[in-house]
Amino acid sequence: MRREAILNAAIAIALLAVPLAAQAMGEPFVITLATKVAILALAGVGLNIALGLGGMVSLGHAAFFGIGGYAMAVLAAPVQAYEPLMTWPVEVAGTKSMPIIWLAATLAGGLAALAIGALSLRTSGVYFIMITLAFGQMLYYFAISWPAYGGEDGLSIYVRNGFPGLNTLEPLQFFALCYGVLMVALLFSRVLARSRFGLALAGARQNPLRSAALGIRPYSVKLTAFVISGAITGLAGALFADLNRFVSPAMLSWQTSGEIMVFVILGGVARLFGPVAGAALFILLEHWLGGFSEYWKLFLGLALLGIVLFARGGLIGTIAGREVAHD
Amino acid sequence: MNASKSLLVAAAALAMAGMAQAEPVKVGMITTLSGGGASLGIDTRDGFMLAVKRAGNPDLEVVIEDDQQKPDIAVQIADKMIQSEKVDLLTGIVWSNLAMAVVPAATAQGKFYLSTNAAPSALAGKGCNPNYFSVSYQNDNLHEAAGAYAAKAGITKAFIMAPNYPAGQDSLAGFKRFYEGEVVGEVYTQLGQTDYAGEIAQIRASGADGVFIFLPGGMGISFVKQYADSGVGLQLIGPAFSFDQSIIQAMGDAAVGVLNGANWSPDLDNAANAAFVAGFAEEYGRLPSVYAAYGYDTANLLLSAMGKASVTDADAFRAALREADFDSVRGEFAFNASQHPIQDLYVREVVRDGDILTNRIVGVAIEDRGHAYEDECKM
Amino acid sequence: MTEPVLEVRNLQLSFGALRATDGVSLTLCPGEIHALIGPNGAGKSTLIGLIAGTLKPDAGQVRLAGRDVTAADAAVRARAGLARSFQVSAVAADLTVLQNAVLAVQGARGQSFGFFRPALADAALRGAAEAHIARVGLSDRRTIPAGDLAHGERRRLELAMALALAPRAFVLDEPMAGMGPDGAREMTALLDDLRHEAPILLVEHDMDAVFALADRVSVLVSGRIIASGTVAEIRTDPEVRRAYLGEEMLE
Amino acid sequence: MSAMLLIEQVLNGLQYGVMLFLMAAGLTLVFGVMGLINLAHGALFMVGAFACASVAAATGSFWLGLAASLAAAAAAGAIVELTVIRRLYARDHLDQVLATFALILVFSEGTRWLFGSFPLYLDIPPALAGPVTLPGGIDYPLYRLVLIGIGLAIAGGLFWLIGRTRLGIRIRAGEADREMIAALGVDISRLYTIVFALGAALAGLAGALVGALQSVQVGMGEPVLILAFVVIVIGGIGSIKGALVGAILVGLTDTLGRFLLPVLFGAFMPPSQATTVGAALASMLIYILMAGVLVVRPGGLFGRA
Repeated sequence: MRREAILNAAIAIALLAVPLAAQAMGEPFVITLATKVAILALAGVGLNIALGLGGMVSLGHAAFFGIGGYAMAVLAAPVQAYEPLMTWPVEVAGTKSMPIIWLAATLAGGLAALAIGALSLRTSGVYFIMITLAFGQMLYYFAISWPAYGGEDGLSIYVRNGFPGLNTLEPLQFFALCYGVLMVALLFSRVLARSRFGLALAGARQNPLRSAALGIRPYSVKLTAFVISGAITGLAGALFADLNRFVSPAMLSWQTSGEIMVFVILGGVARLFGPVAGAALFILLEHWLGGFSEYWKLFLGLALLGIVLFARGGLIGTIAGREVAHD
Repeated sequence: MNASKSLLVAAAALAMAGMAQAEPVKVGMITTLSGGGASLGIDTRDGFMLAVKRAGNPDLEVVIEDDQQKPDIAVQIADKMIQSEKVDLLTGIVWSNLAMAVVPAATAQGKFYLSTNAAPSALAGKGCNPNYFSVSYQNDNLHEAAGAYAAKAGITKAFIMAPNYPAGQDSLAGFKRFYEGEVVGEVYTQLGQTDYAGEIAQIRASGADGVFIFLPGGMGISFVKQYADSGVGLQLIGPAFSFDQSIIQAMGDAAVGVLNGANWSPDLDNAANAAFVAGFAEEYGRLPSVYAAYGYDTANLLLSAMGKASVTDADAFRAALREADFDSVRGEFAFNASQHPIQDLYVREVVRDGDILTNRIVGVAIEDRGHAYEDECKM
Repeated sequence: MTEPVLEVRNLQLSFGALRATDGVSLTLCPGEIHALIGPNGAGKSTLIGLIAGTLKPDAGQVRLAGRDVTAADAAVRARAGLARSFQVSAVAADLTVLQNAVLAVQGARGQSFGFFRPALADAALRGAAEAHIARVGLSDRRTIPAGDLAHGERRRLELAMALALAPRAFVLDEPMAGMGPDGAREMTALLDDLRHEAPILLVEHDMDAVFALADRVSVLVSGRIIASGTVAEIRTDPEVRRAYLGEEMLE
Repeated sequence: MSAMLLIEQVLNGLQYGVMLFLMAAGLTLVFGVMGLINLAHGALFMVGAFACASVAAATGSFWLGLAASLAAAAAAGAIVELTVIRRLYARDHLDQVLATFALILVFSEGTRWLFGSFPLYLDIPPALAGPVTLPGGIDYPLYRLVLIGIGLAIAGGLFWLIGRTRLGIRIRAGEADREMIAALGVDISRLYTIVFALGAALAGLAGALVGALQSVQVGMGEPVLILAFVVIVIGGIGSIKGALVGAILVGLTDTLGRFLLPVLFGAFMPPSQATTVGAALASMLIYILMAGVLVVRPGGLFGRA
């Protein structure tokens, strides 16, 4: 446990130090990469609540990620077109303010998770995996063929949304914002795991029958966790769309779901900093191998295989040992 | 030297003596080199690099990266090229959705973008920009060529079909813009669809005398094979993307006789084109596609502008680009006010030439065509 | 005779052609231990599932403290005071003994939806949990993950968790299973003590324990109760001897 | 809309469903017997198509290609089982998902390395090319009719294999109780390899058969894989009968939905809008079907849950 805490602190500091160093050396792209790591890690933190704490293997989290992204675009696009968001029943203006967009993305992700989870949690195990995957695909196809908001072309938001008191166009400031959100989410995730709800979720994951016999309905507990998980991933989607100033159905594709899951597993399932370590390693591999060969994904696949087969517990598990944080 | 991120500095030996401005230009090429759409990006790159190699201009440096056909990756590569590599100019994107993700932000940061392929209507009309040039066409052009020629080819009752996404919707609109016959059926398919039995049955039942399709990549291959096997046998017409060099080999004889709207063909009769086709075949051992042709033209346009102005002087460089003073493989070539080409549009037919399939021009569809969105461009 | 705490009326459940539970009725009255015995495959586990609410009957009624709970699910029945233990030890293996007990307490109180305060920092929850752990003699093991406990200890933890429900009735599925003679003796003493807390419906294979503890015994064969009575009555019941000894000789 | 067109569309849906069955059968068999979720099943579909296309191109015979596709996919399946999958049986689904996701990357990029990025050419064998006239005057492609026949024959063969042969008894026993069958002296790891290779061969065969109709390219397996998931979720995981019923249901729903929905919307919308909206909804239809089945039967139509 102590070893893991030290490792977590080291990861948190490294993720902060790299962009600061990059700023000093005039390498703004490294800051962009670090921002990407922070945002993808946030999506992973969301998934980790379902996957690690709740034992729900969701292969459809791209749905929430994409919905968060589209929530951002739906709110911000009318502003750049100088049009109201809607005129009926009341006129509502769009917004370029991040706090409002974040709230909307979180709510949208949570609501989508409520709908998808309510149906999917009627099943379990491998059914659950396939059903979440299928629901994700359903939204993906819908986004492609629905002409509003650009369909397959996606939608560009030419200027990054604003945050009171910050210049978000400045890469380092936007990074700081994302890093802050990630840290808050990590803190929340840790508090949640130790709370009464976290205990009930652990019970529902490890022994649903027993939980029911204790008066705790596993379905309700898991669904609540799934909604929280979807909400956090939705928030990550809004930030990701802001990073790229662009949203498209690609965010909803099942490869995205697979990649978010890869971050979590690479880092270590149910480890607090697992998604951060996993996202960082993934981005590093992508850029390092990508510079190596056109067929870099082949090596990425082999590396992943090796990690699953021989380094169980992911990066953090391998370095910090088997113990899981419970005290 | 690695493949996907190659820094290519052309040999100095052939440096042109008469070059006034020796200001180096750094070009960032973002294109698709992996995944299902890789063949298009590879042709774009190879066409572009062929021109660069032939020019042998030591002041031109090209950085190439793979966008994996993902918009978010494309945006990040663009950020990287602009922020870290400090490129002067971007090019190479194949897909409209990726272009929409990258181009507005890049031009807003004062970088030039030369399109080797994707040219969505949003960038031709309201979203036109002084730093954005489309060297290829405007997206609707090849559909317009097919539409304009369809009646001439005896198609009076057309069944038209495209995937249900923005480019598909634009394509059907483009076809109808110059089509003089009647549209008896209009169907949107799913993007990525592989089985067209249902649509073919509808075609058979529609009473049409010809079929227009826009089904890029693997979708087109699937459709044409199934269509040929169905025995429906009505004349097929489409844009060149669906019947291009890289694709028709996989269709086999099913593609022979299909008409397609284009602005370039390997048999187009001009000296620049003959040299290009022969050079490409010699260099890479295959016939070039339209993507290769656009890549080649884009590089030559850039080289011509480099000979006239320094890239550090954006206005002068832009003016130099607008002159389009290069030998296009498409023959006559000029830019209109929105900086899209004014060019002849043709219709080609797929023919078998010995062992391989290729395209031959059968007629001119529209002469000196610009595009439909010129009035919307306020520049 | 006092009002029964738990009453089962004419329960029926078929899986396809198999009648797993075939018109079972039984009662559990305050202070008693009612043992349910029967050969393997008699339908004991199915009956427990029906009583606990993890299975739904085709017909019949389950009443808890005079209330019809047939339509309620397992969690509702648990909160109404039906404490169940499982044949195979069912605890959350990665959680510590204390965490398991706290989980049981918060489950019984319906307080599982607290998202911020650490569960173990809640003095009321923790106090109750520690009391239950002490009751089954696991106080010195409370920081051990439940998965690392010895078999007998795990069974006792289960009882502590059942106690946390402030039960009106225990339904215990083979609490002696897999225990050595010493463990079984300790468990017998513990159960004898627990009956003052709430009556126990005891499903058990260990006949020494059954005969030592049970006030009443019911015999389940092929989904039906073929006999019900005191230990002495059951020992001499000819039908039981036939059904049971016939099976025993085969084993 | 004529009755003829409707009948033709039903045939199309049937043919599509039967092909999905070949994919779904292997997937559901592997899950039923080994409890393994295999995302790389689509990659084996691709292996079959590429093997068929390259052998057919080299020899000029589609039928040799077909044999090659069976052999190549079965071999690829066996190799993957022996080197990777075998280590995953005792793991949870999460590890299986990640490892087989990694296998997709390896297969896709490996294939691209070997065959390049351009789609391969594979055509219908001349003997089966062109349409035939069915009773009632419908012109229908012979090859598609043959596909329906092959698919149904394989379905029959599988029912026979599972229900009547010694291998089938072992497979069913393996589904029921892993320890028991091992205790009875059956070499369980060999059984697993055989079952996995059989599932792979079915996927490869489907790839080759479908490859003659569509584009043979890298990544062709993933869309089919997701549809196969939908099929077995609807049918009930582990059930061959469920896979057949689910596949045909999905095939019919998809084909008829794409055909009928735009017509339906055309009744109360302008045509161009109706085609867009109808097509958008049609693409979601099978997922709606799946959700509907799950609401009524969470374990699928023939599932055990």
